[in-house]
Amino acid sequence: MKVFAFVLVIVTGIMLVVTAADFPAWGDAHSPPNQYLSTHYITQAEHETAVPNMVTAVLADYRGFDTMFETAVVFCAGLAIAAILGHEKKKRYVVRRKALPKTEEGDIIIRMATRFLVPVTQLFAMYVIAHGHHSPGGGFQGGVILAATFILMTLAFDLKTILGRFSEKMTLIWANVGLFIYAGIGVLCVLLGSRFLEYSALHKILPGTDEIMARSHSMLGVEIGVALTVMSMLFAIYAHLVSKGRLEDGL
Amino acid sequence: MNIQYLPVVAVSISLLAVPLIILLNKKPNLREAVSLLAGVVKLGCVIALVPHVLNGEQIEIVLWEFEAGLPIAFRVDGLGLLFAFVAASLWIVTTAYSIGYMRTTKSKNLTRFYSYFAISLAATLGVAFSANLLTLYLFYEALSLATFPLVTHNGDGEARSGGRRYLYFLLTTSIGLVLPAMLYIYGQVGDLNFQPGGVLVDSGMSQTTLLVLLLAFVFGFAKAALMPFHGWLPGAMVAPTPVSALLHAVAVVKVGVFSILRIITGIFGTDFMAQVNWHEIVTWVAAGTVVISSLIALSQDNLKRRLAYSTIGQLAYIILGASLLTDRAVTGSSLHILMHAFGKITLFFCAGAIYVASGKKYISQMVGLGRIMPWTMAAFLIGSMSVIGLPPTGGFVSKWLLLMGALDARMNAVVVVYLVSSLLNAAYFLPIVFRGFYVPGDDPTKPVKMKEAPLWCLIPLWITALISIALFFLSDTAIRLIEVFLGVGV
Amino acid sequence: MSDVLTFIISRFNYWIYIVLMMIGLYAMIAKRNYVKKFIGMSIFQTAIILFYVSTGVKSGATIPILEHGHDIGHAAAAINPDHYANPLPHVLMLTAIVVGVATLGVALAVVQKVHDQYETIEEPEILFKLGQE
Amino acid sequence: MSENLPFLVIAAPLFGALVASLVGWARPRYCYAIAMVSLAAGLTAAIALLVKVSGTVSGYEYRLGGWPPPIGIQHWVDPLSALILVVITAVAFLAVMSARANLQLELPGKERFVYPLMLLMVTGLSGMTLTGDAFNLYVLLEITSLSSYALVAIGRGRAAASCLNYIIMGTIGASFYLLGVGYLYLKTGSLNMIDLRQIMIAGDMHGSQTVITGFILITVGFWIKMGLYPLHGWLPNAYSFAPHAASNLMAPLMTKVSVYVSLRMMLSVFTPDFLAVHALWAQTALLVATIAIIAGSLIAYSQTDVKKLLCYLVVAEVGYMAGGMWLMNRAGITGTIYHIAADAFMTCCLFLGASGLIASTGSRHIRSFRGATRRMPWTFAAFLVGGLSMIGVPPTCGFFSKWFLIQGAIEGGAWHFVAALIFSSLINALIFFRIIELAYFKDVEHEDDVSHPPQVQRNEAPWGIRIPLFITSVVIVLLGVFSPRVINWIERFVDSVGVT
Repeated sequence: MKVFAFVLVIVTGIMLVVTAADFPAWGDAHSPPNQYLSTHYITQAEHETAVPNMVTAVLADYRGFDTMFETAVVFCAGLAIAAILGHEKKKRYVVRRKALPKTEEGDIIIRMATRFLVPVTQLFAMYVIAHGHHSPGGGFQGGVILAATFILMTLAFDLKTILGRFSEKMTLIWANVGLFIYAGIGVLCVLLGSRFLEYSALHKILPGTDEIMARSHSMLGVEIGVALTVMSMLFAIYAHLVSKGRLEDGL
Repeated sequence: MNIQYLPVVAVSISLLAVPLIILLNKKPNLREAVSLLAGVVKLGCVIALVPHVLNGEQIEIVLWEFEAGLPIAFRVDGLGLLFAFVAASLWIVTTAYSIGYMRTTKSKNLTRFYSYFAISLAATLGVAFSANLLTLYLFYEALSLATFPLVTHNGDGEARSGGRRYLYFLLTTSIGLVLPAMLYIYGQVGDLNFQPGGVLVDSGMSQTTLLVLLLAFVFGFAKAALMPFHGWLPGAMVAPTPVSALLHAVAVVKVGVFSILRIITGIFGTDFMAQVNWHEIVTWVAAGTVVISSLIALSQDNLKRRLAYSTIGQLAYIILGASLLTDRAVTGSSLHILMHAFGKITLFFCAGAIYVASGKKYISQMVGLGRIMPWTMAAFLIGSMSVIGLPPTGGFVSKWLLLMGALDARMNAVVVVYLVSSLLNAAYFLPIVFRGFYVPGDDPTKPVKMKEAPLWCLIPLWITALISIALFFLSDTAIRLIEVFLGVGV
Repeated sequence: MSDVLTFIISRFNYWIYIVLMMIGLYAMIAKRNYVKKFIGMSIFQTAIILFYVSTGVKSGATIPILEHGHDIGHAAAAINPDHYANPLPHVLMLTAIVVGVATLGVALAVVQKVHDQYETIEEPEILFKLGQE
Repeated sequence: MSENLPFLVIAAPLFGALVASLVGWARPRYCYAIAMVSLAAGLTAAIALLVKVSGTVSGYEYRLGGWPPPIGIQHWVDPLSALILVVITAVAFLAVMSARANLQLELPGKERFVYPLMLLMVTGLSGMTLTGDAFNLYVLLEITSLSSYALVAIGRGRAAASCLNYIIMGTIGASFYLLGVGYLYLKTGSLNMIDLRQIMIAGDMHGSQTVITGFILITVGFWIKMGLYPLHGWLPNAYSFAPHAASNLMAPLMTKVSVYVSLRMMLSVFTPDFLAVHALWAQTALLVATIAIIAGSLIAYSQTDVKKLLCYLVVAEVGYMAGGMWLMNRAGITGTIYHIAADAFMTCCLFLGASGLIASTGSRHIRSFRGATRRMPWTFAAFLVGGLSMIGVPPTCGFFSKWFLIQGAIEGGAWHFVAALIFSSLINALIFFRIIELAYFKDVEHEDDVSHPPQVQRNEAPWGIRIPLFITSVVIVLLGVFSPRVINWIERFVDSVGVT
């Protein structure tokens, strides 16, 4: 097997190396990918969508259909992992505490630091989501940061406690809500007599906007949807993986 | 009713009977009455077509267009009608016979038996009326599949292995040889209709290609049991006798030779085929099959197996005649389909009757049987005479024409083959009759008691025997049909 | 000679991605431990991501976010495409990253399930235990 | 509204998946109804799309987000994609219809996962058929793959272990595709399929090493995804150990859609002219396909596990299509496309039949067919229709696809491919007649004692499996009977891309 793999790798590698000779050089501003569509996005994105961050504009608007399925991939992965590892559904979430436990085992410094860090991080995550139009950021990034805060909490406390606050059921609901927001905005465009995800149609119901600003605002809605799904599903994936699907105790 | 629809009715009537047969599962008498009735209607349709064809009318109907210029279509001509007549008339007789045979042997699953029998007949008539090679091929395959349950009817190990061999042979050859050959012709010529002059005339194919195609067809239609693709036929004799009789002496094997005749007359065209180099290979393979199978038949002790090898020989006669490509030879081989059918089915019926009445399968056991079953053995004699080709039976007419055709073609070797094999036929049939009548049984002192087969068996076999004789006198109409088809006078 | 060197150096991003990708491919096929295989899978996918992103690079360009973005008054003509990196590969790779994470997550979940069943994640041992069933 | 049909086809199962996953948490038994309703909606939309396309000359586009291609993502609906879309949604509808009966026996309590995952998979498959964007296709491919990994791994026993290789091979395939698209993007700067084609023609890039390598990567990627021998390693285990509910859906659709996409790439992105330049590829591909057919058939013949047997038949059938598309003539391509449709229904029928058999006998050994004609005459008859179609018995659709494939191979002079097709028909005949023999003659208790057939009890498959099974077998025959119309339809596409 090793010999076979080695030969395969060498053959494929040679093919790729030979082909790479045909490629444009590093940083070539005049290579085809940096010219054709790229130029349009760079020069027109602001005009057409009123979003200065071109990545966000391309992500959520020009290629919004991709992004919707990207969100669906996350949703699908969460569902898949729950399906693979999940045990029979039982009443597991009897522990419902209002406040984080004060007398748990573990390092008090870490727990205190977490208590302090989590709200700040979550606030930052929301900034990343909301300010994605103007600075690096967006739904995915914000969602991942949000999920990271929950993961941080499970590391500092324990899984059961955190699941008492953000249960499997809630992750499912929020992931659904997120995807619903995204696809729902798309459908709303259809209902308003336009095409799927053609946000400009939404200016009919968004007060004080024109077609271009409607695109900008809808992108924010879409990003929020993405963030919700990513946050809840990544946390759910983590929770399942660390506890072998039992969702009781893990890392 | 429009005459165009008559062939469709003739084909589909037995299919329509199938649901009725299944519904009447619990009422055997009614069920068999339905079978018989469908047979009579079918035969009526076929006979009704005869005058039209003799008048030279074109009876053609397109059922379904599969691709532009490639329909599933029926066309009735003399050769097809002759074959359809053979199949339809013998179905009635066989149905009657199988009532006697199957009830006496207490076979099970008779509903299944009659259903598949009816389907097989529909497929046979479909082959007979096919207007093009595709239609013929489809019905040919349908026949293979529909007869499989009949061959394996007994369901024991022997039947299963026989059935397996049956399907392997037939499907391998038809899918492996005929289908690609057909597709190749369609790809090259774009026409699969049977035409009097053949469709390959202007195709510009090389001689080698033509020869390969010819051989693919001749061996691919393995139902014709040309050596070396004959192995399925003796194996399939495990079937109940009515099945062997109708299917393996008449319908199935004749479908094979009929298909080859169609290829030679309709796809290659007799004139064009004569120009193909090495087309004599077919002649020599057929001649070899005639002689070898007759020799093997001599050595068989099981009566049905002997009949099976005899069938292989007689089928090769037909192909041999057709491959000579002279008018008289082709007429003779077409006619031999008819004559041999009645002769051979008589023989099979007799074999079945003997088995039913006495339980004897082997020729060595049949000593003195003529005294116990005189009627059956007399009919056996008539059947043998027809197969050997002795007047006053129909077999004489066709063999005569075949011989004349061979002389026309100046193939003296073939004449010799015909004569030798006729002698061999006589050598393997007549001793049975002789031992039956003249050699006393196991215990000569015991008074012989007549113990004939049931009437349901006896009457059909005498009907076919009598028709064998009648055909000697009535061969004119049949020859006319063939002449209309070939457009020649003999 | 210097031409060759220039050629090699000007395309160093491709060499890196090819090497990484082949390492990943080798690990996926040749390694026996499934976790290692999936680490190889991750490397493999990351190499492709690297390839894509490196195609969007322009020398001397900045991130694809318009400067003074709020000020739409700046005419579009003033935007110099060479001044900003190509945003499209970034978008595509964001998707590819997510897909990679999702696949890895599912793969690890399956590994856990297999480990529950066979108490090993070594391919030969799993095959051995399957053979015993 | 009729303009929005393409999106409707995709949105129906997507929303179905969302609703089913939510409702399934509290009331798992409603999942089935939700899934059926959404798939029925998708099927209706697909049929409406087919009707709509029949009026146009070459098809029409649907701009997602309203952006003109290549800036935005585009759906391209032409006769081919509309046809495949109907096939996919119809087969998915039938396969999911059988899921409830299977799940009750196999995986009770997992409904709330299985239905949403199946719906997501159908979403991905429909999207792959419609999309006109090469990268969008990758995303949809991955959503399909992810859900199918989960559907395999969710099963009991060896399912999870066989899923591991499936994930690895699947990822290699998808990544190769992604890399290939990257190469094309590097050369052209575009991701839209039609645009790619035009740029490559206009820029005369067909000789470019990048484009050639990109093409090889894409082709090999999809060879892995479609399970072409010898890259098929993942397929038999994954499909045969997956829960029946899942394999009924995956086996007919996953490979077929990969074949479709591969064909779409070859014809619509790379042109027949491009492929004609590199004659060696066609020869290689035909050789691989020939080997695939022969090997798949032979291995299938040696199997005793019913589902494994069917899986290897799928491997052989993939060889049919992978070879047929490389014949690059009118008959060959027509046959391939027709075979995609025909094989989807055939495979669906066989897998449904097998799951019905397993549901009622509890065994998946081929011996469990014993006496099936007595115990389950209807189930077996419907299963047999699929089998006869595999052999290529008219008037089932299997005959007509084989007709065109062989015709195309003869025209192209690919005699080894002709031989392989015929060989596989024969092997299929042997396989199914062996099954018929078992079903017909051997009774359950008294193996060889036919003189006393025991009173066997009727033990048909559950209605939940039988109804879709019957529908599928009827469709197989109808597809054969109406093949002229289907063929005409396909030829419209084939002529439009300039295959002669």
